[in-house]
Amino acid sequence: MTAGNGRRVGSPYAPHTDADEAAMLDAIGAESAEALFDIPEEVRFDGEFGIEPTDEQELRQSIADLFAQNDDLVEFLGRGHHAHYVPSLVSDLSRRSEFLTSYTQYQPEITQGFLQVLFEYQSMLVELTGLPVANCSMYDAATGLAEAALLANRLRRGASGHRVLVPEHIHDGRLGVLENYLDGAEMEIGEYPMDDGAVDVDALADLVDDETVMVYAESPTVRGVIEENLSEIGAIAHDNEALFCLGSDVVALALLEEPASVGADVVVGEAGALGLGTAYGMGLGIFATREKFLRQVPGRLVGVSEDAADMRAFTLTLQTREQHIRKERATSNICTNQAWVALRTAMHIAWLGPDRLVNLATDAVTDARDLAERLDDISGIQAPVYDRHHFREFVAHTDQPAPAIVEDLEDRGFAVHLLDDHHLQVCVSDVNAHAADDLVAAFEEVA
Amino acid sequence: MTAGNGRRVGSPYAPHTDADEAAMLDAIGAESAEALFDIPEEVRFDGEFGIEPTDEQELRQSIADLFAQNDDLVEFLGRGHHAHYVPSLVSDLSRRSEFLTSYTQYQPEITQGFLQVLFEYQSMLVELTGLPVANCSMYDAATGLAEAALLANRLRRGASGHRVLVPEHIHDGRLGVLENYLDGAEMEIGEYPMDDGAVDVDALADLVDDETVMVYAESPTVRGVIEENLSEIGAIAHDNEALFCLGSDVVALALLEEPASVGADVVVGEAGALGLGTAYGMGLGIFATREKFLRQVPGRLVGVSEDAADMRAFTLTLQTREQHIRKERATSNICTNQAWVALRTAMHIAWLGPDRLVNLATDAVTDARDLAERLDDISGIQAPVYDRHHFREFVAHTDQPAPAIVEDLEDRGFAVHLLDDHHLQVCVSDVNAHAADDLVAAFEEVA
Amino acid sequence: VYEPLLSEKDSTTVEVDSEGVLPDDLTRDELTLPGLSEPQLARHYTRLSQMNYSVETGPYPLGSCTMKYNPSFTEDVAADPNAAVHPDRSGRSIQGSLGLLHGLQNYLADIGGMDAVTLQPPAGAAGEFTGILVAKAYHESRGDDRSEIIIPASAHGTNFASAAMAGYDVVELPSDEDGRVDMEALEAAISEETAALMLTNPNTIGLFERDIVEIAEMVHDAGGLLYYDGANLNALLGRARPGDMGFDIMHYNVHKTFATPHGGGGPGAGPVGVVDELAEFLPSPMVRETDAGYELYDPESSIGKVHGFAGNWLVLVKAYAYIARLGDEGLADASAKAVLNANYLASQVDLEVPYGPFHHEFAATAGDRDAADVAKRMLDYGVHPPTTKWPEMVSEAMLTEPTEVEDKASLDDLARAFNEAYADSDEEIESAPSKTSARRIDQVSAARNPRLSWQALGDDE
Amino acid sequence: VYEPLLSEKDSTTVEVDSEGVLPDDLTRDELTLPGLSEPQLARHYTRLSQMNYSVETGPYPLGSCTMKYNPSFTEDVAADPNAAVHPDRSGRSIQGSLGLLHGLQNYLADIGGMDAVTLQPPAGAAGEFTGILVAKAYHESRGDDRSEIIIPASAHGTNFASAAMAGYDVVELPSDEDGRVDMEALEAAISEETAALMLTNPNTIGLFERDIVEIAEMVHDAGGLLYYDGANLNALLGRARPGDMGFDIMHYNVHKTFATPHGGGGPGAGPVGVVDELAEFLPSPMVRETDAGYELYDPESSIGKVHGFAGNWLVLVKAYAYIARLGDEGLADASAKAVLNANYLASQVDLEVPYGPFHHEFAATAGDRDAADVAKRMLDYGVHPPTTKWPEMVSEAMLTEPTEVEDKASLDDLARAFNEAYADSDEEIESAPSKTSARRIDQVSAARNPRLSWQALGDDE
Repeated sequence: MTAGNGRRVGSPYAPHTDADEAAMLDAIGAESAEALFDIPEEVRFDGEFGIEPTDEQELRQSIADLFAQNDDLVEFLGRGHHAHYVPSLVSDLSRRSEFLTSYTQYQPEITQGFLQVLFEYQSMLVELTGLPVANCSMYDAATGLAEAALLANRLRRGASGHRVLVPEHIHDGRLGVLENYLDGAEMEIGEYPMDDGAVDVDALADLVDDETVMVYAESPTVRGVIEENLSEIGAIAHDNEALFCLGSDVVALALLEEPASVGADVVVGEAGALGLGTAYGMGLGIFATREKFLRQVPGRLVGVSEDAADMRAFTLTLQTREQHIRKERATSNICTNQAWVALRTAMHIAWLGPDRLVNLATDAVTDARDLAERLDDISGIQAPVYDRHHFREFVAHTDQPAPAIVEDLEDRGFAVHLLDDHHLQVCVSDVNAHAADDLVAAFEEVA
Repeated sequence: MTAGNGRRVGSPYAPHTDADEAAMLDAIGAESAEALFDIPEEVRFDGEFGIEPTDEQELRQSIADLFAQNDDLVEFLGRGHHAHYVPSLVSDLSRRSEFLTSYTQYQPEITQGFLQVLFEYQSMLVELTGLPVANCSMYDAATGLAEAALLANRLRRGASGHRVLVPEHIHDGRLGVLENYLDGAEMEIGEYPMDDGAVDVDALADLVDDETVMVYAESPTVRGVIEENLSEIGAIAHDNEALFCLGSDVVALALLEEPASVGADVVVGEAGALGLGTAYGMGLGIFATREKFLRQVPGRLVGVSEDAADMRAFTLTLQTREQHIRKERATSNICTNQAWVALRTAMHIAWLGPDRLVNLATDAVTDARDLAERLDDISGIQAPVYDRHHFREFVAHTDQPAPAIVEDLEDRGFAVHLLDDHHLQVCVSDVNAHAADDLVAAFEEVA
Repeated sequence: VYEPLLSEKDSTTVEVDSEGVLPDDLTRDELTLPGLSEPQLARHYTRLSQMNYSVETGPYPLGSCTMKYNPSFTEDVAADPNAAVHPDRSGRSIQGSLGLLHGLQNYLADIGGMDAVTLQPPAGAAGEFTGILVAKAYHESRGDDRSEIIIPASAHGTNFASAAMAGYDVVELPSDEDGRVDMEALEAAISEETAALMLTNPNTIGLFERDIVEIAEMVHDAGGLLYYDGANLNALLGRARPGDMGFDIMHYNVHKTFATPHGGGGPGAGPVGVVDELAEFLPSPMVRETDAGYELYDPESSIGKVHGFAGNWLVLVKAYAYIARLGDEGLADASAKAVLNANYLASQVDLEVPYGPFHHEFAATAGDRDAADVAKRMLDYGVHPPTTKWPEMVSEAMLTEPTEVEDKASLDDLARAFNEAYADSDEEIESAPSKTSARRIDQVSAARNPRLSWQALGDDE
Repeated sequence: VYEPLLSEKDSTTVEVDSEGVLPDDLTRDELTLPGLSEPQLARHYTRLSQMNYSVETGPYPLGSCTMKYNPSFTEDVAADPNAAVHPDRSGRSIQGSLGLLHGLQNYLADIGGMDAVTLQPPAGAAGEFTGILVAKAYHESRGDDRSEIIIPASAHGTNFASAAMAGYDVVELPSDEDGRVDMEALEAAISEETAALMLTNPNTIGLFERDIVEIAEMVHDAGGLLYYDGANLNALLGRARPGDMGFDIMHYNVHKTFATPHGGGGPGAGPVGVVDELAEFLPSPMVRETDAGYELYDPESSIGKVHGFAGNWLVLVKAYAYIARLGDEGLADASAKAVLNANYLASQVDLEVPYGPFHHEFAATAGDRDAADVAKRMLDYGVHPPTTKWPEMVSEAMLTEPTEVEDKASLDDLARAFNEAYADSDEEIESAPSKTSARRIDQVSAARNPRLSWQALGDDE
């Protein structure tokens, strides 16, 4: 129905003609749609929200104007939210409405397409982690980590305690989520120290005891350090019958030691670095684990089956873990997840293929090394602070106060992380490498 | 195949693995793909084009940088190339690869989707023109006009001459194309005068004679004037057994007199004003005509038929008019056309629906009137120059030299048409109306 | 219709040569993945997409899932490159993004009748969990240690799981014979251990909880809080607000109410609104407007984080755009048409609908037929079936929610599919579907012998 | 699979009320069009799209049509809002756009071995017409009035039509027993009336015209010009150039060679390249580089306009992007793989291929089968068939061009479809297709009783 000026009155997405509406009311035997509402007078809302309807053209313009108020900075930012160039193919095909506007695959016979994509995503994660079970997404790395801790706690009910050990260097958001998830399970979090940016293995060994249900370590760390002692860390955890949970990301996994080979029981981390792009922290949580923990896995799993014609077919499986069947005894409350992001990530991995993916990961090491060296050449800056191998990012020490430097850089069009009074962190990858020269020049001015 | 750095060597869109290539060569019995070329040495090219392969990311950036060199002007430009807001739905759905990457529908059994869209497009044009036959596209208005003249000439072989009469006010591009198309048919072009921006009907009546095969008039004209005497013009043409060809556009047709009712034998013009957006002159040529000229129509036609199961089905039809069957005796040489633009235009018309389409056309009259009035209020500007009704655009007289005013406006971020020393032309529609206040203010500064 | 796996099209192993990059013992030896070119991938995913039902191919009347049309323009809005910023950007440098988040906080607060809204929870269940953590923090701040959450038996499974994850015992509440909260049972369930009652309204079968004011008083009198599950908010827009009914906390399912696409399982977003008294406990950070512009801040007694960063940004943008597009009258009309559609469809369906009056969804019963089989048979009629066998208060339930986006012709098609499937023989429905590209899929064998990756498939599969 | 017409879903008549806008006699009375909402349209077009074969759903081996994969990124490039400018913008204000056009002029000149290129013709046939007009202008400028264009019988129909539209008589040239230009017949055809000879090379069945240098000399000696139809340029990239073979004029089919999407019939673009001597006759305007930047200019003796403005801009942008993406080595590889694919496919097909050696395409003969019927049967095997019954020099021709984008598996599928269809019974092929959503469509009835709009359909249709 349209108003005199041609604007559709009411929802532009409700297709009813006046004639259809009348016929429908007639069939129901109701006076009006309004009369169908059974809401007691006392809780009726008579006010207004005061939101003006806006037509599509005007609204697109006004939101574009709003976003144009964001400063156009070249971001050298990482710390858990990374982006690489997303090919057009991914944006284009992932927007196809059959993918984008479908629901969870509760009727597998008519959703084989999405199920197959998720199955392929799981398989890619299996290859990258070396672990045989990968779910088809968590919200992000933080919630994946938290779920790993809950899984560890469920498995180790015999243990005398409920402690999870995390590294001194951990992203605030990850730690914060972990705290909230662990609260209900009456678990506690212990922190183990780092030595020159990597795990202090001896200190960790001292801290792990039979109250520990899980040891968490990252490679690369939130500060970009590639951990060199993963096998030792895994052994320490296992010696104490704790699980070893490794945090990483989908690009790093293509280059660094295979998690299965260093004893990881669960791998968590971000996969949104491929396929998603910079999205204000939105992510895609990896969750991969060993076969023996299969029935404790949170989230959705796609498996293979056969249809009535004996053709291979895909379906959501092991749903008895989930809350719509098991309610409060479910492995997790996760229901809606990040399926569409997983689809995009799988497309991006497929687009890269194994060689370009490995090269992307290799560049993440060499580009970071090169940029650190160039900053280190600047008087007043020492980089990297840690004498370690780095992946994508590194910490730099500044002789001048870092807050002022970060602000000056912002005025010159660059964003880097401020860590503390004399430390900042810089992340480089294919999406900002073209501006590395300019960043170095800006550092020279402000350092 | 990929190079050491992970870049695919050769075409990124040729999928051959080394193993497949070897197996294929083996099956053929050839040493190499190179050996399959049967090119005499004397015409072998040994040089280079010197075009560096560029990866997708870098190339997108470099072309974006190139386009960013275009000045960001608000365009008040029309004169045959118009744009209205194109809804997301159109851009999104028209990009679906099934539409975008399909070929002409030579196998209708597997291309019913596109055929139906084109059939619907034809039907919309039938409604808008009142004429029973509309083809599914010409390149643009200019080539449509030229084909109309050729059609008129073929039909009137008995006439004593081959003259086409066109208005004094006609777009250079349209006239130029007409000249080139008519050259081979040994036709000539006569010009009839305008009176205050509209057809000088008496002068036209004097000029039409039995050498005239077609009279062409426009409403709106290239200067935005709504022609008031279309029926008289049609009658003059018909009294002399000439065809009456009317030029218009897809939005104006929704509001102005129905071409069939004023005696138009052929309607040409631009339909790209809906669905396409501003595209540096790219267009979609309308071609609609009477049933009796059907077998003389240039371009493709989609018709209804039945399939072997007696279901309604669509197919290209009357192909014996076309050059792949009739060669030099075809009605036209047009083969590839603007099908995908027609699809977008049909989507846009459907999205608007009849009421919003009529409103868009109504706004084109009132917005132009309002803007002309506001400019007229400025000392040194008289607008509109013609005491006529206008559609979207109008001519303004400037006391100061118009070239300087146009350049000054450009410096202030606005583009208008320069006509001559003291005339310019301004076009307003939904895509620039938001900036009308600013334009008026700029005019006040420069007039 | 069958599309090979990527791994069946190509499997390429690259050796990881890290010389000059990293010590060999820090890198993996090799990586095996499909190595295909873009044309091959374009076909793969295009074909797979065509093997997937979606709300742009047909009606999707999944009760309680609210699958409505997702406007195309919101995708363009969310893809604005100016909006692609990192979460660690300084607030001063992303005033546009913060402005949108602030606007959405306000929209949602107004729509729900709440005083403050966090946008951080990345899905509805995460919103529930967040809301329960807020309730817990509230009680703890008062030194009030409570152990129970009361939840109707017909509630979404996530309600139970979220409460349990927050460390609460769940008290399950039966419904009365009218299909609504059993007031006596509620009275019996409420105690000083009651941290909160979680309700959805209209409830899972579309009935408005007419006693909601009394319910709120009972819970509040016992010191508990009232939690609103936003799953069914699409029924009430502009006509009633949870805050006005006495709810203290609520989550919004933006895909259900504000048309953000479901994406085959997500991403979603589960913003949480609370009354003033609870605002200090919301997750960090929130956005507020100051004289100097928008800024991020940490609520005074914040529970901290429920997502590593700021939640599902792209989804929030789309929700904002949808709300701004519709405005007051559009939102109200969406609810009206959603309710009209559900009632009209129910009137055309031969199956009995035991409870009413319902709003945006209804639970028909398949009676002595198996609801899941009838649903499978509906696939043969070209439509997506409703949610089946849930909630349990209706035997062989077919929980149906057409939403406002279906026209009469589409509803008539749906009704025909319902009625024909319902009338088909046992043999027909048990062997259904037969007209889909995949036939009935064996769920049992999938679970008994889990094969969850292409690595797990034998060569003969 | 069947989708109603928009007009069958809704037909809304609005009265045109122009009061206060225009006098009543200047406006129409009413307008009748479908009045549907966005969800209804989204489903309509999504469903229709799924009823359409495309190069992203399967191989499209239409000989001489060169349906190759269209890279997705070129769509994004063409959609750049900064590039959406009006053709009447001042040159100084659109330096970016002019820079791209200039770059494309140069790319094409280099690739074709030409000296100057116009981008204005909006399609291949428009390019032919433009090229012939240039030839005509050249001859006329010398006071040389010529009346004939020589064209091989196997040429595209548009060659004939374009020559005729330019006012020339067509002299049709038979091929020799090797499938190439019959040199004796050519000798006989050439005269002082010869304005031009139009050739494609490799020719329509993929054979290189080995005598091209001699042919060029013959034509030039008679004062004629040599025109190259760019339809088959995808076979030669980086290995031979029309300009080096003696061609004076050529058009480029950008969708065939440079992967701009065909769009179900268009838009295309048909740039025309010429040797130095003819550059002054090209259409107006052209782009050149000066010290002050890029500028538009009119060639000295320009033929004027062949398009109202500057041709199909969006298509030109995509062609530019494709060429820049591939570069020298990519372009050369595309040709190599196109030729490899054609030769491999031919080796796997049971049908006889009477001529060779061919390059990027080959004409198999269906022998005593009806090629069009065999093609219809191929639809049942899920692939798009080749071009049939053309050129006539091969009886029951199946002109096949897989292009470089098919992999071996896809070519094997295609060969299987060829061979099985070819082996099927007469009855099977005559009633084919039977597995497609529409069965064999009656072309004769469509033409005998033209129904070209929904207005022309009776109520029973």
